[in-house]
Amino acid sequence: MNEVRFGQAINKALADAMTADPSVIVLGEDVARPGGPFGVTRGLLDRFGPERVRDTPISEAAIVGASVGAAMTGLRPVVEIMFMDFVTLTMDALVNQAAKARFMFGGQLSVPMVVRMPHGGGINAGPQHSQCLEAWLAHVPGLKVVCPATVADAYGLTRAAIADDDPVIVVENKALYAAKGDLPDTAAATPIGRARTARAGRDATIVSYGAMVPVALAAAADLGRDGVDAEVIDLRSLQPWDEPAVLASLARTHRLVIAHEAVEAFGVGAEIAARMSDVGFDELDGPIVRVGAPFMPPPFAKTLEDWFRPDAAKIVAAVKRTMA
Amino acid sequence: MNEVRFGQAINKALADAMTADPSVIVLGEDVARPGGPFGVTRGLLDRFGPERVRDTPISEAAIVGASVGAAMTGLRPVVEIMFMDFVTLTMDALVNQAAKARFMFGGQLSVPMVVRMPHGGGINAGPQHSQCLEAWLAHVPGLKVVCPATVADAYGLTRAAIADDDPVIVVENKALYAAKGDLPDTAAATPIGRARTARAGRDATIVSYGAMVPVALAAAADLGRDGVDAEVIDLRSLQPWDEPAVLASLARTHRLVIAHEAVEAFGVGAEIAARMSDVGFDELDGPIVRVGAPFMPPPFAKTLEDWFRPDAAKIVAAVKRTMA
Amino acid sequence: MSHTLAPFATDRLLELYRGMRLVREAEERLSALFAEGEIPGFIHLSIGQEAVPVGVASVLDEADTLASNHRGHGHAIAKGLDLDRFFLELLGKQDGYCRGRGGSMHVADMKLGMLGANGIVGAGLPIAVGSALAHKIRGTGHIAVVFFGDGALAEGVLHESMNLAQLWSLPVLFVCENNGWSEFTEGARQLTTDPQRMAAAYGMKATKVDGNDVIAVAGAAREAVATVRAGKGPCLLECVTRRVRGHFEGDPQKYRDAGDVAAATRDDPLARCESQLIADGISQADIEAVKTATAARVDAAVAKARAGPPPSPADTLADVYSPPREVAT
Amino acid sequence: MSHTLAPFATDRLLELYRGMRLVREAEERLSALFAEGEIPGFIHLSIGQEAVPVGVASVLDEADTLASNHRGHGHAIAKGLDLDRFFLELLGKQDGYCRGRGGSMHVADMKLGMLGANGIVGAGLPIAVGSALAHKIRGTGHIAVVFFGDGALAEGVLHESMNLAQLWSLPVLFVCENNGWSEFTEGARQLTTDPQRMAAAYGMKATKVDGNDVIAVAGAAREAVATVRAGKGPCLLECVTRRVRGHFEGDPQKYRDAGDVAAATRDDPLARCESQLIADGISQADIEAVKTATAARVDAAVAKARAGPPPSPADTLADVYSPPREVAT
Ligand SMILES: Cc1ncc(C[n+]2csc(CCOP(=O)(O)OP(=O)(O)O)c2C)c(N)n1
Ligand SMILES: Cc1ncc(C[n+]2csc(CCOP(=O)(O)OP(=O)(O)O)c2C)c(N)n1
Ligand SMILES: [Mg+2]
Ligand SMILES: [Mg+2]
Repeated sequence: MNEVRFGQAINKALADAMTADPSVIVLGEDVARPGGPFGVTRGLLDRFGPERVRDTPISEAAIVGASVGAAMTGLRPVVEIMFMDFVTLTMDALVNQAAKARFMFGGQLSVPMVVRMPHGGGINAGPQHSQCLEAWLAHVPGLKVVCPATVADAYGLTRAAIADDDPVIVVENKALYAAKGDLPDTAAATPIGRARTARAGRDATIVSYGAMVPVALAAAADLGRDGVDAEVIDLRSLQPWDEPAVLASLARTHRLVIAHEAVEAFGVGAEIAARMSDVGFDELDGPIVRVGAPFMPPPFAKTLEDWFRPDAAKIVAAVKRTMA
Repeated sequence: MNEVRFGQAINKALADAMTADPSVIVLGEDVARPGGPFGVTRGLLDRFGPERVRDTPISEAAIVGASVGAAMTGLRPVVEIMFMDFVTLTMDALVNQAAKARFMFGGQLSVPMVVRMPHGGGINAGPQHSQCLEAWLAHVPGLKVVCPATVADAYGLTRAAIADDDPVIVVENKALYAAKGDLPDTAAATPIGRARTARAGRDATIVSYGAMVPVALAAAADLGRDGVDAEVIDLRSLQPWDEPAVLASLARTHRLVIAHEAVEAFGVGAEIAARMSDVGFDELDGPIVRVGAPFMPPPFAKTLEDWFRPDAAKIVAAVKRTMA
Repeated sequence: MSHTLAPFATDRLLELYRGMRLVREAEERLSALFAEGEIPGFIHLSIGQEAVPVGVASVLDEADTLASNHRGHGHAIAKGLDLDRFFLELLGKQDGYCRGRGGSMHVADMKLGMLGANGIVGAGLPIAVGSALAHKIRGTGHIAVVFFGDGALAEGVLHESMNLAQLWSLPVLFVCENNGWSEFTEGARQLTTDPQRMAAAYGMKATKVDGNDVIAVAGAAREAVATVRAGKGPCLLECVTRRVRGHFEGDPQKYRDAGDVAAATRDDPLARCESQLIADGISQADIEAVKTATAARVDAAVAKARAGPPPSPADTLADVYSPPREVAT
Repeated sequence: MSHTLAPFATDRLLELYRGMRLVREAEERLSALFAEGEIPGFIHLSIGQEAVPVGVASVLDEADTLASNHRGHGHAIAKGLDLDRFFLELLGKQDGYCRGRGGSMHVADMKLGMLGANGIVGAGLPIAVGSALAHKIRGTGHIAVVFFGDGALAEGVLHESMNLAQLWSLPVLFVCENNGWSEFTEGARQLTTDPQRMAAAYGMKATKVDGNDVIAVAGAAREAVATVRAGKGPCLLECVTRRVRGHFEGDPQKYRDAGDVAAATRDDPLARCESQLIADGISQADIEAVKTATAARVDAAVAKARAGPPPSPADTLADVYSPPREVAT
């Protein structure tokens, strides 16, 4: 057991996957010699050489498009998109090519590729460097989407994503890169599609993912002081997401709050709420309340960004509202 | 009052807007001399000349990006993206530029531009020419999204979109282009953000938009024969959508079904269900049931596409389920 | 059109003729089937352009990979795809290449390195570049080829792909089928550049040939493929050709001069090839025999396709994702 | 570097020097403020590259429009933006250009045709092209300019934008600030082309100048702007310059030779301008006076920015969309 940072855990996952499987390659802007803008790919070039660890030009569409072709031809590319905001430039390759190839070609092949991309705020990076756009990708049949909240899952979901035969988007919250946590020496892959109970509780369920999980846990601690025992579910995977786990929790608590950093409207939380208002309807004893960013671009200034990003107080208020 | 086709109504809206305002221009692939792949822009070149009606190269990113710059410099561009599937190539210009400019520049300016794009199936155009991706755009603060279901709204929403000072996406269901309907000689703009009651009813609310509205009406007719009086709400605008109208209907019927052609998971219906499971919770007497496409790319063959696209029978079943 | 060729062996030329005849026959049948409403969706025919895919594919290995575009029937057939499964797919049948899920714009055969026709203009370019990267890293000795139209020259991803291929010296051959049209608009009203000047911008080796002369195409392709396969970096091959039919079947082509269609029809690569064969001593009877045999082959495929069962929705959802696998760490 | 210039009027040169001094002083202050934690987010400085924006802007009209990129302080200040509101924005204050919502990467002033810095590499290119289209259609007589780095040359939208501008003969000037780096990687490891060869591919007029020679930049820009303004189509102006600082402030530049930084620092456009001014008979005292006045101006802006109130969330949501208007049909 070692204490490592979230970013280091991803680094180790990349290195372990590259060691285990020579078909894994890493590419992206400044990922090789400079070791990545957030340092996540540091040292890989030295260990695995320039054929397998590649700095690319600023050509997001071609990098992701090339990864599709490489995956069709026997490699398992792991691409880094420097900020999730730039996924806008890669949507054709992701959505019309990678996601559809298996289905559209009659099941002839798989497209095993991973696209890593940091989302989220907290560093005052402004409107074009802070967005959480995972709901788009979760809406696309053929893509899988994961979003780790812990060091163990940063490792485990990255390994699982690389081992997966389909295109997987790994969304990394940049505010978590420096977070520390324990990583077992024999760290394992985290199965895609299975949620984790981050805190057990009886009175209300808070569903969350990524950097909002620690916030939800803080909210649960606050609620505990008020005598409310909240359960916190860390989704870990957004597509597919663990509907049985959420439903089971709701069946115990009968109250549901969903919290994420993304803009609330049309976000990932909408789907979870929608499903629970259908298959979980009979379990609901109160409204389903979502906590997300207000409907505006991420603002730059600290006062604004702090207000924009959901915090524990908003989650507490949401839980209290559904229990009222 | 004239009977015209849906596509002709859009054509008239474009022509009327161009006549009323010299700053309106039309651009896109094959929109000028050929009159558009679906004929929607036919005749505009002759009437308004090559400066204002422009065929472009196959450069979707630059066309939409240029429209942002043109809108910032005094024009009101109306771009056509030939199939909504190609919006993948324009996401940066739409999301990081057009949508954010007003907010991000402190309210200094508006970006009055319209991007028209056909979505939907029914013509066996296959996985890359049939998608309904409007949920992506509705998730983006700064964009407006409308989707007409009738000839009157094809005209009215197009006029409203062009008159609007912000970027508006007009999603046109290609299966509707040939549909006929009445267009008053003094056709008016349809206010963005306001739904329409397509059929009044007391027992259940069916919320829908675009080409699913006639399908929902057919389902309501079927239900009527079984003694169920369904109300059909045509959203018309998806961002902003008319929450008060949906809530008011739900408060009368206490049962809610949402139907759209897009893939159900993470679709537009998720947001409506999520809001109603919150603000409308006390009104709900049954689960909120969504009807959408299964989680797969649009398939090509007729048997598959027919199965893939939601139909009246599925809506009927959904209403019956929530009333059970 | 700088390419000059050594005389071509007659038996090889006959082989090329057979290849072109098969594409032509298949597409003429598709045209008829489409007119009769037997093909759903829309189809883009490459009639008059057969020399390009057939000439290029004649110098490829089976394991070389190929990315195609919306006008991809010729690419698929020339790469050796099974005609039965091809027709089954175009008619939207269960036993088609894509189980009826893709149709004309998505025919693919991974076993033959055919990475798919593509409905998105330009999308095949980075796919081929990535495929070439895999060939290079894996040391397969194979190369990747991409066919794209002149209209695709305007897409940004073309620029990104050519730069990347050249930067990494990847074994990829860019084949531009320059037919002068993109949909309903002439290239000249869309482009201020051309394949040669784009290639020059990256210092990429490039050739331009008469794309209706199958000998010229095959010869230039042979040279280019040899360069690419030898690890000397990517090449671009521009084939100047003509679109005989409309953009898609059913296109009334009101935007086009009758003269342009007539000229395109006159400059027929098959007719030119036939003349050469006759000059080389092949008899008219031999040529007719090829035609008859080809028609019979296509007849059989069409019959099979017509008789094939439609796809059932049952297995579709299972193919959105791969079957689950045990994840080893 | 083919540009040769007629001797430059000394008073104009002094004007250019003042402009460069203002950018330099502002950015050095930003660097200090950033180090002290007074600036949120990250900032990219253009220290050592000031001759480009100042030289180009010196031949623009106020109503000419300008699209910028992530390294845009010089573009904004040279275009004449108000220094107070500029600093207020960078410190994230309510009275900043963007009300504190944008910061360094989004400074804009629509009144001065400054269409915004931009956090997306390459995104300014089509915006400028569209702005030029508006100038042309509306007959404003103005032109659009876009500044972009060498790294942006690899983006697909560059290709699309240059083709479109040339195709439609739009009044747009493409200014490439070729500083040899894009983030932490040298241009040579990203690109197989260069601005001149790209321009050649479209038949676009292009010039290359020493971007650290403000006289050369201003002269070449004057010619290019005249061409563009005369309706003779777009031009490209490549300015070869050097990035003195890291990619962003706080960048330890481990990837970079100390020699490269030293060379960049030595080749200082302000120092070169000073020498020329001295040679032209301007006294050292006059130069010092410029420095002192500029420092005072920046001091005042910084003081104002520090004292400015932080933005309040209250009005943010109201600015996501324009205020509602009556829609006339
Ligand atoms: C990204 C994208 N934009 C537009 C289209 C619509 N479209 C299909 S084919 C075509 C023209 C292509 O021209 P070219 O590349 O020259 O190929 P050709 O049809 O001449 O063989 C267009 C615009 C598309 N399929 N994809
Ligand atoms: C689309 C996109 N990709 C990547 C980035 C990250 N990024 C910011 S600046 C930069 C390098 C730009 O280099 P260049 O254009 O030469 O400008 P310079 O920084 O040298 O002035 C990169 C890769 C970005 N902001 N946008
Ligand atoms: Mg063409
Ligand atoms: Mg640079």
